[in-house]
Amino acid sequence: MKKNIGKTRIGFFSLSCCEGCELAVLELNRDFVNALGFVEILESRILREKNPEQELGIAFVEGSIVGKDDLEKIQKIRQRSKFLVAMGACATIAGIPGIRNSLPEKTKSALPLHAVKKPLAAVHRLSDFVKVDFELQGCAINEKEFLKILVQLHHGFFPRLEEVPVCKECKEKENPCLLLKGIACLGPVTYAGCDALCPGVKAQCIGCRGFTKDANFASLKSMFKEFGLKGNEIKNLFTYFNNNPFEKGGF
Amino acid sequence: MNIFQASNCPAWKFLNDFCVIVLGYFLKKKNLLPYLEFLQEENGLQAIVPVVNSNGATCFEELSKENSENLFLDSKAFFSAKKFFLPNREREFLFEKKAASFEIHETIKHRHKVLFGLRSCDLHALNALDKVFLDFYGYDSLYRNKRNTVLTIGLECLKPEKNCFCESFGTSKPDFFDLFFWEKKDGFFVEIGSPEWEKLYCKKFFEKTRENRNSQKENCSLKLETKNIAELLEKNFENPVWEKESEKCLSCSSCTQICPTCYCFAIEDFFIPGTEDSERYREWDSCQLQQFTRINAGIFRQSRKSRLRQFVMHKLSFFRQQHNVHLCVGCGRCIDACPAKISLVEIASQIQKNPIGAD
Amino acid sequence: MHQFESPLKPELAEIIRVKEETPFLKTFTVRFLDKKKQKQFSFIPGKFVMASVFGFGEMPISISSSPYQKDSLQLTVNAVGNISRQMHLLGKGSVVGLRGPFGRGYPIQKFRKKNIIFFSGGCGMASMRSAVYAVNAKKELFGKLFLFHGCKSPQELLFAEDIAKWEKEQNFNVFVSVDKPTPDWKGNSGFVTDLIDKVDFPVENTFVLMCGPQAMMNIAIEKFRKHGFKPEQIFASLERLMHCGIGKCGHCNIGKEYVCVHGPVFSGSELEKMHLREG
Amino acid sequence: MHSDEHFSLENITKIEGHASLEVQLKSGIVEKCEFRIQENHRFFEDLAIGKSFEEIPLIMSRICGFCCSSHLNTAIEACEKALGFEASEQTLLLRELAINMEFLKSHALHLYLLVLPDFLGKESVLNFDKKEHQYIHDALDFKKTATDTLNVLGARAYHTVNFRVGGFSKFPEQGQLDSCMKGLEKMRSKAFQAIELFSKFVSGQIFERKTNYVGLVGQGYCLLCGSIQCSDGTVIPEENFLSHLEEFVVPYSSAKSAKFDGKEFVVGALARINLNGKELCSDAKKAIKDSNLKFPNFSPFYNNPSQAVEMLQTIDSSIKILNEIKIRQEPLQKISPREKTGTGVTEAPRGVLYHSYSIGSDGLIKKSRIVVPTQQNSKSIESDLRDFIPSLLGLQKEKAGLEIEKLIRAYDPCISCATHFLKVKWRKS
Ligand SMILES: Cc1cc2nc3c(=O)[nH]c(=O)nc-3n(C[C@H](O)[C@H](O)[C@H](O)COP(=O)(O)OP(=O)(O)OC[C@H]3O[C@@H](n4cnc5c(N)ncnc54)[C@H](O)[C@@H]3O)c2cc1C
Ligand code: SF4
Ligand code: SF4
Ligand code: SF4
Repeated sequence: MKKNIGKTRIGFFSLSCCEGCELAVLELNRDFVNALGFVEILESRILREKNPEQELGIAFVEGSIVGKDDLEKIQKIRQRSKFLVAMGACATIAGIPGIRNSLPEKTKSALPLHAVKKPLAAVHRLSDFVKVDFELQGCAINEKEFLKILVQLHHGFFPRLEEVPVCKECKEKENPCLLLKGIACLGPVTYAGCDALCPGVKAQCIGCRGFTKDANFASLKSMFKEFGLKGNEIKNLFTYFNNNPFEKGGF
Repeated sequence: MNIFQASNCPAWKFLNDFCVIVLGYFLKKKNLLPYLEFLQEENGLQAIVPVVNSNGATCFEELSKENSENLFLDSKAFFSAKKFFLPNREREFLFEKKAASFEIHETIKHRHKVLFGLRSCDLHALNALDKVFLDFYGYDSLYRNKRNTVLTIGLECLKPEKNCFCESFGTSKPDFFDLFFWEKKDGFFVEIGSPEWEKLYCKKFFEKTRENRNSQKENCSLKLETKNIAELLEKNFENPVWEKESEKCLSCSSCTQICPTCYCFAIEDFFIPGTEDSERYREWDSCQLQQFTRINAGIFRQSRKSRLRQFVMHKLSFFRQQHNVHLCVGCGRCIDACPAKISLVEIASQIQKNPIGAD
Repeated sequence: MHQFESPLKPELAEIIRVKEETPFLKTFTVRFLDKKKQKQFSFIPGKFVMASVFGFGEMPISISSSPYQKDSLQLTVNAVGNISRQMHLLGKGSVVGLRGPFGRGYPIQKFRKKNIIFFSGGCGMASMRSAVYAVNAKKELFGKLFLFHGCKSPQELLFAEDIAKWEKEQNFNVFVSVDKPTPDWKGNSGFVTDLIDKVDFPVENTFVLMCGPQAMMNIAIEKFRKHGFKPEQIFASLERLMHCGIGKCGHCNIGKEYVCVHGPVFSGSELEKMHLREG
Repeated sequence: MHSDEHFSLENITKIEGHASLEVQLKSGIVEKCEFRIQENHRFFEDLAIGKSFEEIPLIMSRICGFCCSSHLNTAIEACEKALGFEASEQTLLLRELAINMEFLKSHALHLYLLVLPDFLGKESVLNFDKKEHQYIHDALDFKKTATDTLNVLGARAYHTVNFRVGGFSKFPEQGQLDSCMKGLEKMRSKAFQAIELFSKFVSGQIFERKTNYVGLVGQGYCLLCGSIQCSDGTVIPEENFLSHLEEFVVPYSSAKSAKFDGKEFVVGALARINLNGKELCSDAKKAIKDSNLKFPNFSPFYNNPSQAVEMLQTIDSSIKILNEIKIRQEPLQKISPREKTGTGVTEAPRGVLYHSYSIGSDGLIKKSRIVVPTQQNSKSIESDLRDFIPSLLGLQKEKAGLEIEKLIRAYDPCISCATHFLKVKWRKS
C-alpha cells in the first residue's frame, strides 16, 4: 500500500534578481490556492514575515550568484533541502545580471565592483556551486511548468530536462518561422517549455530558457552571418541571457 | 472500417483513371463559403478549412465568422491537417484512484468533421497514416475513432510550389477522398469518391454538370527519381553525404513536426494537482531529438548524422519496406520549413549521383 | 457509431508478492484483477508486457516467470529511472497496469532435439529465466543445455537460487562470471563473453538465445560466429525505448523493423541486416 | 521599548527586495536611523553599454519583477525620444493600458498580500483563516484581471515580450481585448470594497509629517507622460528632472538617496493623489468622499488607501481605453539610429521612474542613467521614522517593531529596483 505522502514543505528564496519568478508563481491564481492543500510554504520573504531556517522538501531558488553572500546563502539552503530547484534564467544561465560577464574587458574592469559587498569575479548560475536537482527555465518561469514539476516532485517523480528546442513548440503553435524570413531567432538552440512565446508574437526567441546541450551553434551562427548580422550583433544575441561564465554557447 | 473500400478496388481505379467523364457535380466558386457554412449548420459537421492564421501562417482551422475572410485556397497550407488525426497533445486515459485500486477512463471525444481543402498529397498522407494506425499489428483507437468521423473534401492543386515534388511519388493524383473539387473557371467540378459523400451532398449548391475533371495542373519543377530508392538508400547507409548534410542540421525537429506523415509520439503520465488521480497523455515526439532513443544503456542515435538519416531513410526506405508505399508524399513541407535548407530530395539525389558500393 | 476499445488501455493487476533479488532488482509477482483475463493470459518466453505505475508512466518489462505458471506472472524490474524506481516502492496489494504480452518471443518450438545455449548479461537474465523454465520443464524434448550468465558483482547476481538449482541438474551446464569478484566469490570472473572461448560446447545442432546489454551481445555474437555458428542459430533480444508496444509510437524503430512487434527477439540473420550501430 | 535603545530589524520581510533598518535611541530621541538597502548590485546602467537600443527595453524590464512593464515602457519611451520616433496613437494607448494594469496588479498584491496581514494581526497571508481567505481570492482576482490583460497585450504577464521600440511586434486581437474589458468591469465593485477596507485601517491614524510631493502632472490622471511637478510649485519638463535631482551616497546602504531641489521628497500613490487628485475619475472621487479620506494628506500611512483609490482609477481608465480602441494591425516600424540622448519619465506604481539613454550613430547605447522611486523615497522613510519612533515609546518591543515595519511597508518600497543604479563610493576605513 502506498503511504499517505503528506504535505510537501517548500521554500522560496531569491538571490540577486528581480523576483519576477516568485511572482510568476502567483499566476497560477486559483491553482495556487489549491496547491496550498498539498504544499506548505515554510519560507518566502515576500509572503512570510518570520522565516526560521528549517528542513525543506523543495527549495525554489531564483536569482544568480553575484557575491559571496549569495554563495553562502545558497550553500546553506542546499544543506537543509532535499531538492533544490533553480528557478528562472538568473539561476539557471546567469541571465540578465550575467551580461556583466560578457561586457567588453574595458567596461568590465571599470565596474564599481566594490559596491557588491563581497564580489565574485563573475556572475554565476546556481549549478556552478551547488548541486541543482532541476532547472525551471525561462525569464520569467512558466507557471504551468512550475506546477507540473511541483506536483511531480510531491509524488516522488524526478523531472528531467528534455532536449527539446523551442522550434518544436513553435511548430505546434503554427507560427511562421522567423529564420525563414531572415530574422535571427535562437529557437533551434533553446530549451522549449514556453509554448514558443516570442515567435508567437512575431518576435525572435532570445534564448531565455538556456541553450540545449544538443545545440548546433556553428550552423546557426553561420546562418546569422548570411542574414547580414555583424559580429557584435550575433554576440549580443547569444549573450542576451546565456551568460554563464562556464557555458556560453561559444561566446 | 467506413472508408470507402471501393476507392481501392481495381475496377473503380480503372474507371477513374481512364475515363474522362466521371460522375460529378458542379459548385460555383461564390457558393463555396455558403456551402461550407451549410455543412456546418445544416449537416452538423465541424468544418475545417485552410486559412491564414493571425500570425500569417497558412494552416487548417475550424471555420468561424472571424476567419471566413481568411480562407486560403491558392496552394497547399504550410501546416498540414495532421493535427486533426494526431493532435500534438492528447489525453489517452484518466486513472482515477479508487481506494486501493484504480478506475480507468478512456478518452472518447470526437466530433463529426469535414476537412475541406486537402490537396492530393494530403490525402495520400492520410492513407500512409492509415497504414500505421488502422492495420499494422492492430489499430489505434484514438486515431481510428477520429478517422471514422472525418469526411474529406479534396481540392485540386493548379500550381505546384517551388518545393513540391508529388509527381515523383505519384501522389499528384488524388485518391482516398469523399469528394474532390477540381478547379474550373469560376467553379469546381465535384468528383465523388466514396459512398459517404451523401453526407456532404447539398441540393441547393450542387448542379448537374457536363464538365469533366480534366486537370490543368502544372508539373512540379522539383523531381526525385524514386525507382529503387528504398534499396539504394539501404545500401548507402554509410554514404558520406549524411555526415556532410547533417553538419548544417540544427536538430530543431521542424521537419518532423510539419510533415503530414510523421507520426511518432511519446506517452507520459501526469498527476492531477492535489489528487492521487493521474492522466496519460500522448504528445508528438521527433526522431531528430536525442531523447527519442534514450534508454538506460545510452542513446542509440546520438549523432546528428544518424538522426537526420533516420528521418530520410524512414521516409524513403524503411516505410517502403514495411508498407509498400513511401512515407513521403512529396509535399515539400519539410524543405519549406527547414531553416538550414536541408532537403531530402537533395540528399537522395546526391546519393543517387554518388552511391557507395555502386558495383 | 461503434467505439473501439483502445489497445493501449492497461488491465489492472495486483502485486501479490515482492522479492528483493539484488539491491536494484526486485521480482514482482502479479495477477490480473480480472480472473478471466488471467486465465486467458499466455505467452512465449521472450515476450514482454507494458507495465504501468499510474501517474508515473508505462514501461516494457519482460516476463520472467515460466509460461506454465498460470495463476500469476512475474516481472523482474531494475530500478533505473522514474517508473522503475517507483515500482520498487510498491508493495503487496498495490495495483499496477499491465498490457500484453507483446512482441515475438524465442522460437522454442524450433529447438526440439537441439542443444540450447542461454546467454545473458545483467538483468537480461529476467527474460532468459522464462526461457530456461520453459525448456527445463520439458527437458526431455531438448538436447544439451548451457547457461552463460554474467553480472557486475556477486551481489548483483540475479536469481542466484534458480541458478544454484540448475547447476545441480544433469544435462545442464551453468557458467556464471562476474566482472568484479569479491574475495568470497568462487566462480568465474571476468567478462562473460570471455567464457565463450574457454568452454566447450557443440556447434552443430545448437541454438544460442541471448539477452543483455547491446555491447555484450555484439561481442558475443562475433565470438559465436567465430566458433562456427551460423546467424540462423543465434537469437538475441534487443532493448529499445518503447512507449506504445504496438508498433505505433516509432521509438523502437530500427530500419524496417519495430523492436516491439517484430522483436524483441531477432535471429542472427535478421540482426545482420539491421542497423544496430548508428552512433 | 525604552527611551534608550539600540535596535535593528534585519531582513525586513514582505517588501520587494532585501533591506534592513538600524535605529539608535537616546533619551527618547532618535540619534541614528539608517534604512539600509542590502541588495547586491546588478549594474544595469553598465549592462546597457554596447547593447543595441532594440534590446534595451527587454533587458531593463528585468530590473524588477513587480514593475517590469513600467521599466519596459519607460525604456522604450527614452529610446524613442532619442531616436526622434513618434509611436502611433494606438501604440501609445496600449502602452498606457499596460501601465494601468501594472498599477492594478502591483497595488493589489502589495495591499492584500503584504499589507493586509499587518492590519489583521497575522504573520502572513498563508495563515489567514477561512473567512479571511476571501481576501486572498480578491487579491488574486485583481491580479488575474490585470495579468490577463497584460497577457493579451504582451504575451506574458511578467517581462512582456512584444512591446518594442517602434510599436508592437504583434498587436493583440480585438476579440481578446473585448474579453479583457469584461473582466475589468467585473472587478469594479471589488475595487470600491478595497477602498473602503484600506481606508478603515488608517481612520485612526494621527501620525503625519509635511514634506514635498513629486509626480507627473498633465492631461488626465497621467501615468505615461506629462511634466514633473513638485508640491512646492515647481513645474519642470521631463528631460530636466535630473538637473533638479541631487543624488547622494549614504555609506550604510547599497542604494543612493536623492533630494529634489535640495529638499527631501516623496513619490508614489499618495504623492500622485495629493498633486493630481482633481484628475481622478468621478467614481474614484466619490469613493474618496464616501470613505472619509482627505486629500491632500501628509500621513505616509495614507499611501495604502491611495493605492486602493488608484486601483479603481486604473480600472476605469483602462475601460475607457478599451472602449476607444479599435485594433488595426500596423507593422513594426524599423527605425534608423541617430546619435542623441533621450529621456523617458513615467509613473511606476511606486512613483516617478526615470530612464535616459545616449545612443550612438550605430544604434548602440553609449551611456545610460536610471532613477527609481524607492531611491527617491528612502530619505523620507528615514525622516518619517525619526518622527514616528518616539511615539512608540512604552510599547512592547515586538509591537513597536511591527508598527515600524508597517510604516516602511506603507511606502511599498521596491528594493530590487533601488539598488542597481548607483556608483556608490564606499569609504574605505
Ligand atoms: C522488450 C524490453 C524488455 C525489457 N525488460 C525488462 C525487464 O524485464 N526488467 C527490467 O528491469 N527492465 C526491462 N526493460 C528495460 C525497461 O523497460 C527500462 O529500464 C524502463 O523503461 C525504465 O523506465 P524508467 O521510467 O524507470 O526509466 P526512465 O526514467 O525512462 O530512465 C531510463 C534511463 O534513461 C535515463 N534518462 C532518461 N531521461 C534522461 C534525461 N533527460 N537525461 C539523462 N538521462 C535520462 C535514466 O537515467 C535512465 O538510465 C526492458 C525493455 C525492453 C525494451
Ligand atoms: S521562429 Fe524560431 S523557434 Fe520558431 S521554428 Fe523558426 S527558428 Fe524555431
Ligand atoms: S521564445 Fe525564447 S526568449 Fe521567448 S520565452 Fe521562449 S525561450 Fe524565452
Ligand atoms: S518528408 Fe517532407 S516532402 Fe515528404 S511528406 Fe514529409 S514533409 Fe512532405
